[in-house]
Amino acid sequence: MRFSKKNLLSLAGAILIYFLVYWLQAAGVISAFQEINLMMVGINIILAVSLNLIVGFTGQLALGHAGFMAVGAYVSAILTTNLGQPFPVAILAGACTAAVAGIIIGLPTLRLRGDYLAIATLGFGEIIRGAANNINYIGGAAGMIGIPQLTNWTWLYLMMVLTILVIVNFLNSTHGRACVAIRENEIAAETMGINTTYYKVLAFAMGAFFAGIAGALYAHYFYLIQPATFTFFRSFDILVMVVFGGLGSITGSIIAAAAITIINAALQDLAVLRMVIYAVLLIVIMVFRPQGLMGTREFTLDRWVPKRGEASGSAGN
Amino acid sequence: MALLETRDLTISFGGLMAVANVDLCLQQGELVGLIGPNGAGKTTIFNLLTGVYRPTRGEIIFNGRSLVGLKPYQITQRGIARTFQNIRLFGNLSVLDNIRIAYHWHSRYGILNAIFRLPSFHQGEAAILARSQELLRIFKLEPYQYEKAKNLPYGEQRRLEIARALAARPKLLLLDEPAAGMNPQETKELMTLINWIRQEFDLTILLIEHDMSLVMGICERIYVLDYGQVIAEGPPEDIRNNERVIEAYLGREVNGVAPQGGKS
Amino acid sequence: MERIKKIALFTVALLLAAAIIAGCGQQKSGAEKQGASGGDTINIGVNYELSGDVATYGTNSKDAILLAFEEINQNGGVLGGKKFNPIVLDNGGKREEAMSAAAKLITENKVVALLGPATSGATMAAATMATKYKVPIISPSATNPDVTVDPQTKKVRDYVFRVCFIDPTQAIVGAEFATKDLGAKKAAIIYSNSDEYSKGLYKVFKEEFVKNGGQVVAEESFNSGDQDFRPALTRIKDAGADLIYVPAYYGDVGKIVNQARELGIKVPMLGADGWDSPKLAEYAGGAANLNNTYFTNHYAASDPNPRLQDFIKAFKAKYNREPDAFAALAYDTSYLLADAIKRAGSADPEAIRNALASTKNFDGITSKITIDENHNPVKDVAIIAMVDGKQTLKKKITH
Amino acid sequence: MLLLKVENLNVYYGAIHALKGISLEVNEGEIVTLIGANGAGKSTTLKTISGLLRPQSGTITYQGQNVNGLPAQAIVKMGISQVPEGRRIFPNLTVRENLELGAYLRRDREGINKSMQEVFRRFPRLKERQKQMAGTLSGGEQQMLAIGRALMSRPKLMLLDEPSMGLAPILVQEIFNIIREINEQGTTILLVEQNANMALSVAHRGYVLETGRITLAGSAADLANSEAVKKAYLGG
Amino acid sequence: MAVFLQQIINGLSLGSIYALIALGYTMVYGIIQLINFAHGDILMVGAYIAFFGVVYLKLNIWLAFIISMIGSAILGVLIERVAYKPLRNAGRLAPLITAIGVSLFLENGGLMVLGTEIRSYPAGLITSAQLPLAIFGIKLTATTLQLLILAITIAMMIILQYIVHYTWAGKAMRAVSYDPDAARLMGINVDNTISVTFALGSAFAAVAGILLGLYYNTIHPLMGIMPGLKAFVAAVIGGIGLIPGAMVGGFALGIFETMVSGYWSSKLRDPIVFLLLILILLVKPSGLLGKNNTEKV
Repeated sequence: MRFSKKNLLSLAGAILIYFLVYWLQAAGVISAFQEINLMMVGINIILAVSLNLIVGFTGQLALGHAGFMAVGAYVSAILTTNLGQPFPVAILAGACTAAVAGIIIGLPTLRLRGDYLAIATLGFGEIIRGAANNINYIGGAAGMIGIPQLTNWTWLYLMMVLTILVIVNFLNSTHGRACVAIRENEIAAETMGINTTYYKVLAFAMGAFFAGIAGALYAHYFYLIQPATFTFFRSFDILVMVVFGGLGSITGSIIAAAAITIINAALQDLAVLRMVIYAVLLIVIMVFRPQGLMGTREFTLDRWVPKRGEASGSAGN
Repeated sequence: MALLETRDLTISFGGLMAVANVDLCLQQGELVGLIGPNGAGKTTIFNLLTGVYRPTRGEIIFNGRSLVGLKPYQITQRGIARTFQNIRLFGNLSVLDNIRIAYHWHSRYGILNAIFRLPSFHQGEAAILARSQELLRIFKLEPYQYEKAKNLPYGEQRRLEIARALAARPKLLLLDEPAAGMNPQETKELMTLINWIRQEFDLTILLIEHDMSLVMGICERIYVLDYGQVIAEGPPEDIRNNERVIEAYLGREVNGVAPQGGKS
Repeated sequence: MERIKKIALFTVALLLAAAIIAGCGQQKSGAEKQGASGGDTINIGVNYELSGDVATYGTNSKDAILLAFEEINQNGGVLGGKKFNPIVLDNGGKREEAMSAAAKLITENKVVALLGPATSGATMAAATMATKYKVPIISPSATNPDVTVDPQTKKVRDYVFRVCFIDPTQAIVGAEFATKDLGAKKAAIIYSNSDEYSKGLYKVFKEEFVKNGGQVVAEESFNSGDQDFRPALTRIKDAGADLIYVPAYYGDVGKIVNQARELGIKVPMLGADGWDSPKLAEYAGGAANLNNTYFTNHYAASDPNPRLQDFIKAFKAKYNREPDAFAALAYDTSYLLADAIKRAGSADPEAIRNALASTKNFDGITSKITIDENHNPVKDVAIIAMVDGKQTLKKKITH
Repeated sequence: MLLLKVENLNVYYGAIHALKGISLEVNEGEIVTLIGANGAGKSTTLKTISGLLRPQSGTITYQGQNVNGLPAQAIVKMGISQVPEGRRIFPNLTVRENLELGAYLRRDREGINKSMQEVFRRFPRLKERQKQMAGTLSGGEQQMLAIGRALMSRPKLMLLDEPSMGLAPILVQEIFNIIREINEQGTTILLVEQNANMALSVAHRGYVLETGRITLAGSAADLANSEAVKKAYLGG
Repeated sequence: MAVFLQQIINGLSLGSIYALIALGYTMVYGIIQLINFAHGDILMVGAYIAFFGVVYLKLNIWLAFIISMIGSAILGVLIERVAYKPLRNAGRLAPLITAIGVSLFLENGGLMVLGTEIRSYPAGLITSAQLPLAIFGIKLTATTLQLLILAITIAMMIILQYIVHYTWAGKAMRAVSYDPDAARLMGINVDNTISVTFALGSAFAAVAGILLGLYYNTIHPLMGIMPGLKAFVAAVIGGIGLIPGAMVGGFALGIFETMVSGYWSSKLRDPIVFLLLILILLVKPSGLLGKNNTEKV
């Protein structure tokens, strides 16, 4: 690896945040309530960033992200709870199974575009949920309970940083540019020698892989998973975070995922009113800022660190 | 040996023969024009050559190998690149990225290299960047390299599209109405450019165009298409005087260069 | 100009939203507002599904709890004048939110006990926090046996209680009633596949019914909230059942009964406490359709017990609608909690837990309640027959 | 007589200043042409006149009335009808339905029928194909349909945007003959054309646009003979 | 055989309602290419308007139909003006998100204002007698309500076909759906035409909502979610943007669903419906009646 000043600073920042939270937690400053929401923030960031890869960068409107999350959650939970496997193995297996599900969904639906793809992926999500509802081994509608609570700050942070790092590095390469080219003009991309099928499936597989990780983290923190946890409403929630943050902006997704999760938790005492407020805010913000908070821009350290000689006029910027 | 050869190339859409029994033959290094009335099947032929459509019947031989059944990206990788009648740039991306994307399939580093930022990633990216900027310099697009492609003036967009096609390093370049929407001055410059890249990149070019000044001016040979069939083939002089072509396409009053009106 | 127009439009939209909010604000009682847990108030956490698809259950439960605490406070509170301060949080029916609401109530609002949620899944999620912080949690309506007993270790969850039957109880009583009293030989079962409650009852009923010498001729399932049961009912009709067991909630039950009668199915139908709703006749398309139907329940609304009738009256007066089983159970739960605090003589969570665990013959509006070693209630099962839209007590069985 | 007067028109697309103070006049009975390079603002001028775009400043006066900023339907009602660039016919409607839509603002059944017959007389091929989906017509026929459709509103002023675009030379000739005919029968025409030769051959007067500004104006003959125009637009 | 025919009758009633909802989806999609996720919730509002009309204003049910259609039409237009119109040029996803927002607003606003309880129309609004039917000598049961639903649906479709093909408003709608700018040049007021489309679609949804309420005898603030989603699936199966497609898709989905529940298992119904959707899209990527519009190159 080569480290520029910028990279070093980011790395230092990332490590600093980790230890800061770790220390706060150890010192008991972070309450249980805050911890739960910290976990949800992390899980939602992973979900939003991974969905942004599919929707924002590759331009494939997918509404089945909760389905991938469910696959990751169930597979990892089976491994730890029923088969006694260690947590890292469970995470990896959950993520890989979800990626396979992503490929299975990606391959046949490639012929579909836009809204047809959206409804087909929504359908796939519901099929996964329907399947979980009908498999007694994983508890059917009652779901699985008694999953060991293995997710902690360290695992969450590690996985979150890994997700962001992998996706950002992917996007800032010729492979990421190939994805963005598909979004911009699929026919032109194909005649530029880009195997669009391959990259669309790859985007689905990668997005699903990380959604699977999020699912595994979720299952092993909230100790109980049910098919009802993974309805298309959750897919909508994730999509809202992505669009809200800005399609094609990773930092936008991160900020939006954190903001929406925290606001939602803060308004719990308003009962159903909070959902009304959420809905009104959603409409107002979209109408006045349809490109989302960040548009396609990224919040970078470039502002504070002098740029290297060449500008990286890359996909994400 | 011919670089590109089609035999009995035919495609029908729901019973309608859009292209029927077309035999084209392009020698290495030739510059050939494809003209004909609207709906004669010119763009359809391009779509057949680039794999967007699959022929109902017939054969496409490029460099000695059949192209039928290959996907567009595979055909590009075999060495055919094209531009589009309605410009298809990656509008929201920078000019530089438009070119870098076209270098994509030449890049040698894999996904894992990208994710883990291994040395081959940095080498690969550096090479792509250098080549892309070189190409932009050649096309005098360097000043725009960080502009969004859609913000470029029209003529520049056309040039960028040609540059992007060249970045795929083709042996055969297909240009679909490159002069559409250009004024005579711009068209003239375009002619010079086409001639120049042909030499510089050692290209064979097939182009569709309505602007007769361009077609007659630079093409060595011309195919005339009407109702999906080739009705004439030959050097510009022959085509200009071909009765059938005048009947179907050029019209009585015009002859040769851009049509002249009656009372000026 | 455009922008001004836009903003004006939005102001209108927001005003509309605000009007709605104001309209609903009236419903909020003073008790619902958050207050500091001072020396003379006892904070109680109320963690319910108030938005999302099971908001109906959560809202009815929450309303009954607020009513109960209001009454208790008006009657002088507990422990020499201490007043209850119920703090309501919405979990939207999501597991993670049920957990975070529980955490917030315990750590930030310093509640001494948690009430709710309505469904088993959410209750189990909230229960982890209760266990972690050693604060008792009582669900009025979570029927899954696993809620109070860990299925893997078979150990009782120390801080988790409930006041409803667990699923098997009603199904056993129901199966017995079906064979002995209704003389059924061939039963059909139609249950909700997306509902643990319904599936639990279905399994036990089937076992018991077969054990009692009956035969199950058709098993149909649906997803809660489904609209069209005609296909399944058509098949049941075809199978020639002489009894249909419908372990589901009243929203679905009404549609099932209505559509069954419409298809000309006249055999008796039997259900469980999920049927209990004053509106059942309405949903079932008229009182006549409900004749020849029965269900097991915690109580009979027609029970002359004055405290029950007072509750029904008070609930109607306050909320302008009839209470259902969720409300009745939640009401009992609130009083049970108050009783436990009285018996404990302190509002210390640990003391409350111990008092709850040793509850004997608590006199609730639904039944007398004794908490057994698994933290489940021992209480009467009432069998209700619907006669011209009226619930009539057919039989009472102590289980 | 002055029919249309455009004064000091400024139009922006977002941040791009597309028209920088354009002024032009069209007299009744004339064919006036706007020529210029791609992106010079020719189409933008037409779209602004027909109400598809709103100018930031400037005035458009039609028959002595300020029509600036009126919605498109009001402008059609006043007798200005545009044949848009790329024809923009409704491909999944029949030829007849397309023509009927051209008369959308008219409610006189009789009159509409009469206009329809006139269009059919002028374009017999459209009559043959009146029941066909417009999308199945050839490029030239589509252009005729677009012109016919615009005629259905009985316009006083017709705005034509690039009628020769993408057409074979033989059809270009035919279309321009039709334009001249329409004009001779009393419709004033404002014509935007890439093909400056053709445009100047039918027009009475012309304006040359360059990057949002008018740089030259004059009679068609003067412009055709101007050295600057020859060099830039006539390929001379 | 008796069971099969009985299931067909049941499926036709359900399919009618899906078709009515799908029509609104498809009209709105056709004209502004937006999946109007709030459509199912407009249906709910329509059902409640009729409920309040019948219960509190003691209106005749047919009058309640009309008032509900008008009320829902106004709501539909209002939603379009506030949440979609400002985003007409903002790409595909922003309006999709506001549609989700509007949907959440109506659902949760409904829970707040209307309460969480399930309500029913008063008994006897429409006398639903059992009709003994005999087809080829096989005895079946249908209710007058089922026949009424079918009749209303078919009548509404005929009305819609008439409006779309033979009125100026209908022609304007078609023109706008193909090319709004060209339509503008014909003198068509595009904003008004879009409003008319929303009004029509919402009025249809109101009818569907009331029929749902009558058929299942319950109404609830969240009643529109699943029928809305299913109807959207129906519209896609038929070919979204096509009015005949919505009808075909609605009926096909209604009968298919009933058959799956009737012959297999209702717990597998939803997954199988979505599986069917995907299979149909794979074979015919633009739906049963859709033309395969490969993008022009």
